[in-house]
Amino acid sequence: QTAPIKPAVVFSTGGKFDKSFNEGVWQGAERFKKETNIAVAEFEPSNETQFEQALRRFAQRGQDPIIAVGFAQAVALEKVAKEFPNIHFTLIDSVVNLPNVQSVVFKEQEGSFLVGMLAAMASKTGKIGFVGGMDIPLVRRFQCGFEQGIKYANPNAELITNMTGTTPAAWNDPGRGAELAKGQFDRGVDVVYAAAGSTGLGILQAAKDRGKLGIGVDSNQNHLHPGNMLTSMLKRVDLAAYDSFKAAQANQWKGGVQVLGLKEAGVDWALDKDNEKLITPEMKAKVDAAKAAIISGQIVVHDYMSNNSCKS
Amino acid sequence: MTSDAAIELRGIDKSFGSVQAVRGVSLRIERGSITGIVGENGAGKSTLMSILYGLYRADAGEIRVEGRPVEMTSPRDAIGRGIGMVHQHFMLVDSFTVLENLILGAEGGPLLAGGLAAARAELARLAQDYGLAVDPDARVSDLSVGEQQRVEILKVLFRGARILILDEPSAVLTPQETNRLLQILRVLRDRGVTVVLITHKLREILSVTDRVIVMRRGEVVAERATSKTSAEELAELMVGRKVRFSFDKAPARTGEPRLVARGLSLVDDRLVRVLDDISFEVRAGEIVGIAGVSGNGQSELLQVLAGIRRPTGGALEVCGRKVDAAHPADPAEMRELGVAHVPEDRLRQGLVPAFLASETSILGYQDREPFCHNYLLDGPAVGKYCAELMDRFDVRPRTPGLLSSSFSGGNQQKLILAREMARHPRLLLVGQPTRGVDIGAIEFIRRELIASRDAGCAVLVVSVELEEILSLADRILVMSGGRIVGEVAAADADERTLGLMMTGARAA
Amino acid sequence: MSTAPRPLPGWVEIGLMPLVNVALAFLLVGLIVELIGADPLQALKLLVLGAVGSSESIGYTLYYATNFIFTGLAVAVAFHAGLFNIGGEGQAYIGGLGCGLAVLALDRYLPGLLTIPLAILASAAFGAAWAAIPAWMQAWRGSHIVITTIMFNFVASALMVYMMVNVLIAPGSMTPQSRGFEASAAVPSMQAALQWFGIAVARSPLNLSLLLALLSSAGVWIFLWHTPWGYGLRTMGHNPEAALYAGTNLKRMTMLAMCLSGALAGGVAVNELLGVHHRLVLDFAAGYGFTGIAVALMGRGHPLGIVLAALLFGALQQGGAELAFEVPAITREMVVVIQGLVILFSGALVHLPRPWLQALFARKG
Amino acid sequence: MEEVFTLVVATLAATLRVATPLVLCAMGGLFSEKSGIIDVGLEGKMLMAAFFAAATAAVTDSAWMGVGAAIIAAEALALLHGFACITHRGNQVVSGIALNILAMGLTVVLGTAWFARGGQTPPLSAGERLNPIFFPVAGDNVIVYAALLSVPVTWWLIERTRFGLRLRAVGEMPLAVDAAGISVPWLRYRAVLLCGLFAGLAGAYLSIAQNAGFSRDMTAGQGFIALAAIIFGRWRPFPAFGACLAFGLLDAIAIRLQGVKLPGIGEVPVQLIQAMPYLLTLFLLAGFIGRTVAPKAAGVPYEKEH
Ligand SMILES: Nc1ncnc2c1ncn2[C@@H]1O[C@H](COP(=O)(O)OP(=O)(O)OP(=O)(O)O)[C@@H](O)[C@H]1O
Ligand SMILES: Nc1ncnc2c1ncn2[C@@H]1O[C@H](COP(=O)(O)OP(=O)(O)OP(=O)(O)O)[C@@H](O)[C@H]1O
Ligand SMILES: [Mg+2]
Ligand SMILES: [Mg+2]
Repeated sequence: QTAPIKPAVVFSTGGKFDKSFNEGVWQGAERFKKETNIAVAEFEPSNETQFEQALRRFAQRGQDPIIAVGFAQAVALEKVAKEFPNIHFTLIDSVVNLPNVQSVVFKEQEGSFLVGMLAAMASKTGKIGFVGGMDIPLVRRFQCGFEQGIKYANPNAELITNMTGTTPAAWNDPGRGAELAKGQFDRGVDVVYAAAGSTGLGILQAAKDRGKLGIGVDSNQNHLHPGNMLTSMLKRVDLAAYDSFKAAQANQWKGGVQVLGLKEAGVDWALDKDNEKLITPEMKAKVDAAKAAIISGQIVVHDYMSNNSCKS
Repeated sequence: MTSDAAIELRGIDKSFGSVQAVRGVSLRIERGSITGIVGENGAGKSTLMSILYGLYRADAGEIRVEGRPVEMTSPRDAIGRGIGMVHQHFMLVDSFTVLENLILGAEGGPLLAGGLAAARAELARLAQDYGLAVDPDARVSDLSVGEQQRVEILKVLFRGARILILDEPSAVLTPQETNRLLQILRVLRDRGVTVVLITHKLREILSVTDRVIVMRRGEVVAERATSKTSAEELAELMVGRKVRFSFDKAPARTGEPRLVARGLSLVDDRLVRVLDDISFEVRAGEIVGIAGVSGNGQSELLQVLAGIRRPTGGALEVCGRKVDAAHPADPAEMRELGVAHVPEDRLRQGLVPAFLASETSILGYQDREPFCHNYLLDGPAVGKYCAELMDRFDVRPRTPGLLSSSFSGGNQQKLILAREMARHPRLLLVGQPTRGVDIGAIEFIRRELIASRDAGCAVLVVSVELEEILSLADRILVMSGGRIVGEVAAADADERTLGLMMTGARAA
Repeated sequence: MSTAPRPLPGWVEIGLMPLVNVALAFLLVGLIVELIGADPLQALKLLVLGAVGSSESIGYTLYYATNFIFTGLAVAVAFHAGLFNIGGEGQAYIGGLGCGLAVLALDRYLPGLLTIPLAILASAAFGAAWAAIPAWMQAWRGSHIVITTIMFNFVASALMVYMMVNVLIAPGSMTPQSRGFEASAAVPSMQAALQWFGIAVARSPLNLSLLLALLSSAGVWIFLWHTPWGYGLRTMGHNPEAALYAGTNLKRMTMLAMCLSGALAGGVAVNELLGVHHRLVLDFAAGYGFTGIAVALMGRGHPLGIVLAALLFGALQQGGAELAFEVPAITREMVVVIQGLVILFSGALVHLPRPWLQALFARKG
Repeated sequence: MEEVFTLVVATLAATLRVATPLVLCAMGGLFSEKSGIIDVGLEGKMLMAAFFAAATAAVTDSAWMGVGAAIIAAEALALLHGFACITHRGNQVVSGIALNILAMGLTVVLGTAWFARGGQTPPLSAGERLNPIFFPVAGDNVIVYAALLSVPVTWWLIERTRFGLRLRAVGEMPLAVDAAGISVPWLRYRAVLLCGLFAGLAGAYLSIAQNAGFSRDMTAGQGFIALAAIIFGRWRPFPAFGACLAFGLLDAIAIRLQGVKLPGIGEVPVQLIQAMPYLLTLFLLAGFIGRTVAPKAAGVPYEKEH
């Protein structure tokens, strides 16, 4: 019989409904709640100083395990985890090397590679768009993987990249996202990959309004505009969160670093009834082959963050 | 009998906070007459008229207009009863044209086009009937003060007012403009308009009114038929003591030149040559007066002399220091040289309404001993200094801790004069020393200026009041069109010759 | 109808009225809390306890207040000169750039006793420089300072992101932040400082920057009301023509006022970077510049008032976070609503209770 | 050649799309500012309107109900602004900032309570949106035309009507208006309400025309840009309109410049391009616009004696 656990989540400043990885964690937590009937405490900080405060408050109350979402929490988590060596922390999207910390990072470049291939194969014009939120290394990792996938499938295809803004508002500006996407469509783009949080909603909507194809990110966004969503790049933060809670409940929680790529099913691309008409068997076959090659190590997708550059 | 009264006030009271501005005023103004109201600064004249016009609400009392009691809650009520007011500070929108100002509030319909056309016609008629010509399309900001005033009167007439209140209309007018105004008032009276005129100038009262009401400390203290009174009596009633109008001025004993101007000129932002080849000097121990119709460069001259604007040509020598376009001196430096300056426009330049009187009393001297040592201001010293100034110059109320804006105009003027004169300047520049100031204060201020002269200060007085120039100055320079067009010794001058020089030069 | 408005006694005007305003805001907040199904009294209790209930929460409250004091003073100094500086946000941000550059360049070579003062100076200098450009545009080109400072906020943000992502990012870092500062370059936390005197308090981000903020308040008070320059600055704010008449060089005074304002805004960087983050990070200015406007106006431009208003806003920020932490129904946006209402009632609707208070004290007096 | 032509047309269409909320806000702000009430709260009004437009459209399935709700929501904030600044003579900038913050919080609180999507409204279907009328690619919905129309209408109202005359007067010299027997507060309330009307339309445009739903903070500073446009246009409708178009155009060009290698310069940093509209504004303000003259009484509460 396992002891009842008291799990908690501290989201990043984007908030739990960011249509991105916070929301993924939230979904994982919701699933855990539903299945186990165990309450999950949660907190949405409104500025970065509240990270440490929230983590410590949860730890003091004996919440365990505690999931911290987002790379920005790494510094705060390191401090608090040292203070509470008996509490288990899970950090998503960054690494802290402590025995009581489980660090979960994703190989977004691998998932992006696959959707890049799909984009290149689906594009009739050979022009493909990418719209990011703020210009930060994480977003460039998506962009870099995407670009490699495109070139892999069609060396002649062209990628047009836009970033939304220079403040955190860039993650929440669907209007500007839509404009950026339309600007790309005007230049001949017919598939656009949105890696910009809530801004993505505007991008995908613009694709729908113009009859182009959109690619969602993080969670499966295919349902947003069936017929106009080529696919979504899945980043299974929901699984990471869910697994962490489940492991704790089963007393099997382990510290250390987990790097989740295609092999670990941490990232993937979405195929469901909403986009099955857009994916030809030929496309699917090629992507599946590439996926296998990546898993087997035949194809190595370069990680932007390994050298802060898209060239290996 | 009552039907002859255009306005009747009964027992009007009004306080601002702890100040009782008007107490128990009852008066009657006959229809078709010109009634003058005189009184010291702060006597409550403006307040009383603002109550009549609905801008302020009386704390107690009754107002009757043409026999009927009325409740004045806003100017709308007053306008509706045929009352119009020309305020001490003009109520004109600077950026509007004359026509737009005229129809504001009486547009005659939701669209402007019709109203503007009708107003243009009406303006032409008024111009004919009353001799009040103004260019209907001129922007108000481009008009002279006299013209602006005419617009104010036209506004009132345009609304068909039967009762016209004017609050110190001549304070900013030249003598010529004032004469025009008085002429207009007579015409209005002859056409049945009731006129109430507030002024500090007894000459105007005596020349145009039918009756005079004297106020002191918020009360009506006397009422006279104009024909049965005199300037001396009115002055005494206002101030509560005898006022002397002429000074026994000793002849000037002049010393070395303190201010020498050589070919001074100034071209302003709009490339107008506002000062043109001005040369003169002022010596220690004399008062030089500058006469002229306002707007002929006197203001700019004062600003150049005080260091506020730098000359574009020519040179100055101020207490031995040479100043020209290449070697300008700012006002702080001028003060350092011993130049004191009483600006023409006290509200805009001379004081900071939101400052305490004590703070205002060191404006321009804030970095001097004894107010400032080791780069720190000494608050108590400033307060003490201000109290001394107030004592010496009879500034009322004698409260250094009061906001500058709470003082009446005359008392503000006295405070500024006190500040500038107290530090024994070597050169004193004074613009319009007694504008808007009551008779008692005028007497006092002129006496002080002469005392400073006798103490060896060089004094330059700019005034549009010829009478003031004549009574103060030892030498008089006449300015016109940015030039000095003549110089006379005070002994040889009179209003007529000066007036001729001012206008004759203009015509040339 | 015709009762004369009696001026209120000083303590009512300065002391009671702001309290009434805050109380009114909370009344409305209570209503909203009730509407979303939480217990308003319980929420109020949590809010107050969250803000001042323990030495940790007091620490957080004071830490937030430190930022608000800096930005409130920044806005007030410019305001006294008749300049509406909306750019505190950007000035704080660029102040942080200066701070970061100084520490990154020096911390490995100089002792903390030298690095820290130099970094503080760099924060102030960069903040001042960022304010100097709009000031110059206002003084010499007549460009509307409200607009230019708003624009400079955006430009500051772009500049910082560029610097962080392309230049200052720590090698191998996944996130746009610089390498950590050496421990010697940290402004000691209040916990550590009090420890020197044997006083134990809970840890919090509160650090000795609070003292700098209080010193700055005193400095601003002395400067504005007790020096000839402050006198000239206030003269310009009330009546530029009179300032000109008095010999103040308006252009230079505009520069002085804005640079001082920007330098004060730079204080946020000291508190955040030297005091808390110990590295250069993005977005540490987090809206403090904007709230500073409300703080300055609520404090009526007076340093003492600003310190009090900053405490109120700090308490709201901290108590609000605790409230959101404790009550699931109350989200962080609810806290934003509370802040909005407090600013509305104690900033824009300050005169609302005046007639009632006047009636009350007229009857008594 | 044809490609260049389509690109130019597309850029112009984008300009208009981006400028539409700016133009509406600028015209609304113009009324308010002309009357002497500074409106920093355009942003908040727009946000609130955007939220209520999308929420109402989602619930009622009617875009027009959404527009109505947007206007009512913006007017409510406008009235609050008026209550604080006109009736209670509060500080106009603080009131504006407070309303912005209030709107930022309240939209998410209400949105979460009603739709449980973290402040977002459900995505709107085509039937619940205002759709393009003639050119689907350009996105020329009815509010775009309303924005274009609003400029001459504003100009006409301000320059050619009694209301406009009084409005201009009250912003320059409220005392003169009062002395002319006209109620200063009523005049200003009407100006503020007009401002609410325009801001409401702008908000509706954001959430149910340009986008298909509300998301938090979706105004992203556009209210402030509109404010800049007013000042840029020196408080005149046509020049302000020009400024809005210029902002739109700059934005449209900036979007297209991202990642492009310019001859001789190489690739310009994204951040520089993103800051370009602001930098250019600053450059123009410093270089060409010169001294700006606001309505004299703007920001000063009108205090009438008793
Ligand atoms: N708005 C106000 N607030 C406070 N006190 C005022 C106000 N207006 C006038 N007072 C005070 O009321 C008294 C009467 O002022 P009022 O302006 O009526 O005088 P006045 O006779 O017109 O003087 P002057 O000749 O200087 O124009 C003065 O003591 C003045 O300080
Ligand atoms: N972008 C523009 N497009 C068309 N007309 C314009 C434009 N900008 C200005 N105008 C012209 O300006 C006039 C409206 O401008 P506005 O009302 O702001 O100034 P104005 O009437 O010229 O100025 P004022 O009346 O203050 O001297 C219109 O008559 C119009 O012809
Ligand atoms: Mg008077
Ligand atoms: Mg909560």
